Amino acid sequence: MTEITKEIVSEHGLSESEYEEVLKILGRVPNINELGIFSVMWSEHCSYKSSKKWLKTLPTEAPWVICGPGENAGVVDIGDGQAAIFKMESHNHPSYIEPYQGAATGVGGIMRDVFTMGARPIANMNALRFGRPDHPKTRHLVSGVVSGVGGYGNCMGIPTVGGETNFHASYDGNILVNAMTVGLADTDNIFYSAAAGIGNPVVYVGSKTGRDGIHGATMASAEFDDDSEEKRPTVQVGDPFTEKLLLEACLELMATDAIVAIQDMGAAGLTSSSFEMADKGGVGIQLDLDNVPMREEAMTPYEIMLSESQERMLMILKPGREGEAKTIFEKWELDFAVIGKVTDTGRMVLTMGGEIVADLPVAPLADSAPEYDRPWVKTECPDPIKASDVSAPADLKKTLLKIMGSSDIASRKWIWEQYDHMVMGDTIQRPGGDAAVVRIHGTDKALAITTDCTPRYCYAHPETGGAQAVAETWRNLTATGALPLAITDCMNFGNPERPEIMGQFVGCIEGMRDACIALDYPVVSGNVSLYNETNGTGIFPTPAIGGIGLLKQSDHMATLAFKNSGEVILVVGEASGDMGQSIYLKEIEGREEGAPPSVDLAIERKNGDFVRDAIHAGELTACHDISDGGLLVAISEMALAGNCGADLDLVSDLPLHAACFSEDQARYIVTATSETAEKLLEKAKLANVPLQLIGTTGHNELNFGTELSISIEDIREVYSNWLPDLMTVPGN
Amino acid sequence: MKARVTISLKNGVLDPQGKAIEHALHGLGFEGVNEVRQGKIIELDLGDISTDAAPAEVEKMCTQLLANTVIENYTVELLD
Amino acid sequence: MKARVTISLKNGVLDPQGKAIEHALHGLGFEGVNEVRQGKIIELDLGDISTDAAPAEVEKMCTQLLANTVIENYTVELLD
Amino acid sequence: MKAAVIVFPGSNCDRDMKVAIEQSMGHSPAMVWHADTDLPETDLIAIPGGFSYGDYLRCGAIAGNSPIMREVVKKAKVGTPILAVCNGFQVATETGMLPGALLRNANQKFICKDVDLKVAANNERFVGAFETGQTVRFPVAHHDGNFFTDDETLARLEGEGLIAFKYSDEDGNVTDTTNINGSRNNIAGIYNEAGNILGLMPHPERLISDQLGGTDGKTFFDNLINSLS
Ligand SMILES: Nc1ncnc2c1ncn2[C@@H]1O[C@H](COP(=O)(O)OP(=O)(O)O)[C@@H](O)[C@H]1O
Ligand SMILES: [Mg+2]
Repeated sequence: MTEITKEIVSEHGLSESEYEEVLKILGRVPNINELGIFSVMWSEHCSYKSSKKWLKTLPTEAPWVICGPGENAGVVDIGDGQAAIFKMESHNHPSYIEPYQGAATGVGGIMRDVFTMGARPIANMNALRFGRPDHPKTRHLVSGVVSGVGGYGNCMGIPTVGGETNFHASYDGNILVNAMTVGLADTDNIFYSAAAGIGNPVVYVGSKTGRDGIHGATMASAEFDDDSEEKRPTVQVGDPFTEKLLLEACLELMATDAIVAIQDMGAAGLTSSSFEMADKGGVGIQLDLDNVPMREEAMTPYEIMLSESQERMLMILKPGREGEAKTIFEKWELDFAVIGKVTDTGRMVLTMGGEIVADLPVAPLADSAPEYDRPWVKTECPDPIKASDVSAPADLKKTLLKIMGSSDIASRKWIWEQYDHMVMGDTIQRPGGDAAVVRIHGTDKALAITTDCTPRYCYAHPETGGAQAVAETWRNLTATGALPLAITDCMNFGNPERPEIMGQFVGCIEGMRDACIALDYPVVSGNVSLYNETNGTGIFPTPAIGGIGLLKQSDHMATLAFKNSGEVILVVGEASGDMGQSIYLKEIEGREEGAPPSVDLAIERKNGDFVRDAIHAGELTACHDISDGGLLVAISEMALAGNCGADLDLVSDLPLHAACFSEDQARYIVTATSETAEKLLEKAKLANVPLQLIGTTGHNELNFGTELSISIEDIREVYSNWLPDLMTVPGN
Repeated sequence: MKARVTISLKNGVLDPQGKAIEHALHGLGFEGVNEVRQGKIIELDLGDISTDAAPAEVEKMCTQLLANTVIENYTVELLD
Repeated sequence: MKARVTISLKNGVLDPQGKAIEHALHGLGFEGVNEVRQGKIIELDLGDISTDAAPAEVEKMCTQLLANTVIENYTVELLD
Repeated sequence: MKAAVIVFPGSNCDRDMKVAIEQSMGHSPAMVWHADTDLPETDLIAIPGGFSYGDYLRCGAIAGNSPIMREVVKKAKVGTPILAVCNGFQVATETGMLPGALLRNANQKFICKDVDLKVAANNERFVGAFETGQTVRFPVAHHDGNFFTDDETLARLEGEGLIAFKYSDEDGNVTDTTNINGSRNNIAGIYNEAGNILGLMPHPERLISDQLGGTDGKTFFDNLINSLS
């Protein structure tokens, strides 16, 4: 067998001190299989060794939380014996190397995390970050990622209902592909991963194991360099059809009481799934690798344990239930094999060809996974940029057109039209709104779902950016009338061994924590992706937040489109007029500078609660939060969605550009009939919520005194064409 | 000058299409079939390029666009 | 015994994939390319069928499943 | 009135189809598994959308060869009404129940959006609720909806009034710009010669309430169920 040299240890990504620890745990030199197992179990991806210390500080509890972080996905109670199960996950590195398959298998992986807990997926989301639009690779990556996300989700028949997309040079060499799935289960039929029952059979189901993706998990934990193209064969090919069968078969078996525990095989495949199940249950597992269904000839134990072949699950069944389970999986034409049993040894013992090929203690391996308190430095908040430090637009119309047709604001329709966002027949708010809304099939309830993060704010000041990301999801859910329940996160950062990057991570976590506490909005699941860095340049810190909220009555839902002419437009919330990090500053002045807009969580909550109450009371005809681009952008989006213009009469002490384009937080644009508006103004006064009348809806232009007169169609043209134009292959 | 590029999945790469076809053939009673792999064929009319220049040109097309060398192999045949 | 089935679109049938590849090649600067057609290749391991029986068997697979004769032509090659 | 929905491995609009039929019929259709060799007594067979067998090889090809389809084809021959939507349409062309084939969309992309359709020929049973020439709005969601047939068949479809829907604009103009996927003559749906089969790429079952964004689909199913009851 292979001799374990220093080089081999270092190729496995284990540091010297980590290898010392391996020797201590085993009391001997590991064999190659064991070394491989240590290497994936202690990789950043599986062990969270750099992030654990900080993740623990996030609030994870609330009366409605059934299961927080630690399982395959988070679970929240949505009433009537039903639970929403959701999580977001990254597939960044594979998607950069092979955009279609990387994105597709990312979507497949996150769906398995959700249905492994007993939930039928009901919605997918995707949060994407690409390099600058004119980077030579961007078009190829956008096109591959989008068709990969669609290719998998469409085939599975789970609607992809929303997401977010940014373009920035910081992602030139490291794109981010974060996928989120929301599923629905009964609260009394949720499945966990802790193995139990000495002697119970360990069962493998799904696709056969091949040599794909070996070392994918370690790849996700290593920085890119220019020859990472060499690492190509680690990419896996997804098979959404098999996953659809796996979903149906698992749900069918879950309707019986045959399953003790179940865990999908994700990153680090059979290794991490079996160790996690054994560790959680405080038991041992014995596996006979000869029984693992294999796709290729002559696979070694090392390859079997480290393969990341997709569409596989590991289960512990109650004794004697194998036959029943087998019948179901065979009906769905999937592999089914008993590959081992639960033991009381506390050890993972692997045999193949009649020999023991690995024998490792479970708890020490899992518990002594390294945990680092990496040095970090705080990012100081830059000075704010006052409206008076920024020049006023020469021509408001041109300015608005430039912004509406810019990479951050322009329509993402080109993307979501490639996603089946209606299948399952419950999408009542399609992509393009503040949050997607899907009905809970057969009930009056609905879930609102959104993902948000403004990486440029996080880069300027991580704490503010982290808080803002959480607050924006909360606001987007609120804008549909939903009550925000909980979040999942996907923490995408550069190399944590650099103190300034680690500082970004810590700062974002602190901001997120403050926001979660202030908004009663815990974190129930998440994922960390570090080392998103090429040749020493990290991405913008990107803590993508996925939030879900509940609408008890789906017909209370609000949308952003202007509905009728002659309605009153109001703005909720106040503006300071600061311009730091705004789209205006970036697009018009070419400056990416200053402090991000400040986040006042108490005001956020007060304004949001006011808006939600008004939606439930049926007082609003449209509602949209103000985010990227500011007030005039929000109004333009409402006009475009409703195909209805407006006459604006915005009285403000701020300079025009600040009034129109500042990105002050905790604000919404709402519309109401003029009678209701009177009532609302009074209510707002009592509630101490700033509410100001700023115009009337009507005709097909946006007019603003002598400053602006522009047709909706002119705005639509720049807004709609930017992305299709970018994606048009020259010569076509 | 014409060229035919044949593209197949690398060994070991999962071939869901091939697998499904194999399954369907078994379902239709062709039980002897052991393994099915699916590939692509791309036929190019290269216009009036010289026989000397053609191979390099098609090679470039393959690496840049036609084949996904992360998971696929290709072979080139020049015709006429 | 192995077989290779090559499936191509009939003349006169629009080939959207081929068209798209052609455009993309032009976009990449391969302007000389005149026409591109895309087809499929299916490689079958037939197990231990006799050389006599194989052609008819593969022919049957083609008409029943592998090719859609409304739009596609196919050719069969037996290997080894 | 009884209806049956065929379910293949990989079908994923089967539930949506069931819900739409239920809403108009007042009770549930039978869900029939692909491996079954018996069809229940039924007045309507619906072949739903999705990715039967992953749409591997060709869309609908493997499903077209499944045991249950042999029964469906038999029923089709004796005149049982069949509604084949999206992947169902692809399956129907693969079995030869409907002419033509569905190729990859001209722009190579999956397309999911609401589209306007001009009712090209009014077969009472299927689209009796709409006037010929009128437009209706159904969503599409497909990667391979590019209807192809040879010139001769095309002429026959046009000549004999066998084209059900064409991709159009809101006002019923059928042009190249409204041809979302490259279909010959903008064809979105066709009847068989006997008039008992309708195959169409758009999904009427997706717009069956105001909450979902429209009710043309409900009108479609109400009429269909009515005319078969
Ligand atoms: N990758 C994507 N996939 C699907 N929908 C997307 C994607 N990117 C953006 N969207 C949709 O576009 C709309 C605008 O996105 P965004 O500007 O991020 O909204 P907001 O400012 O309200 O957070 C949203 O409805 C969002 O769901
Ligand atoms: Mg918003």
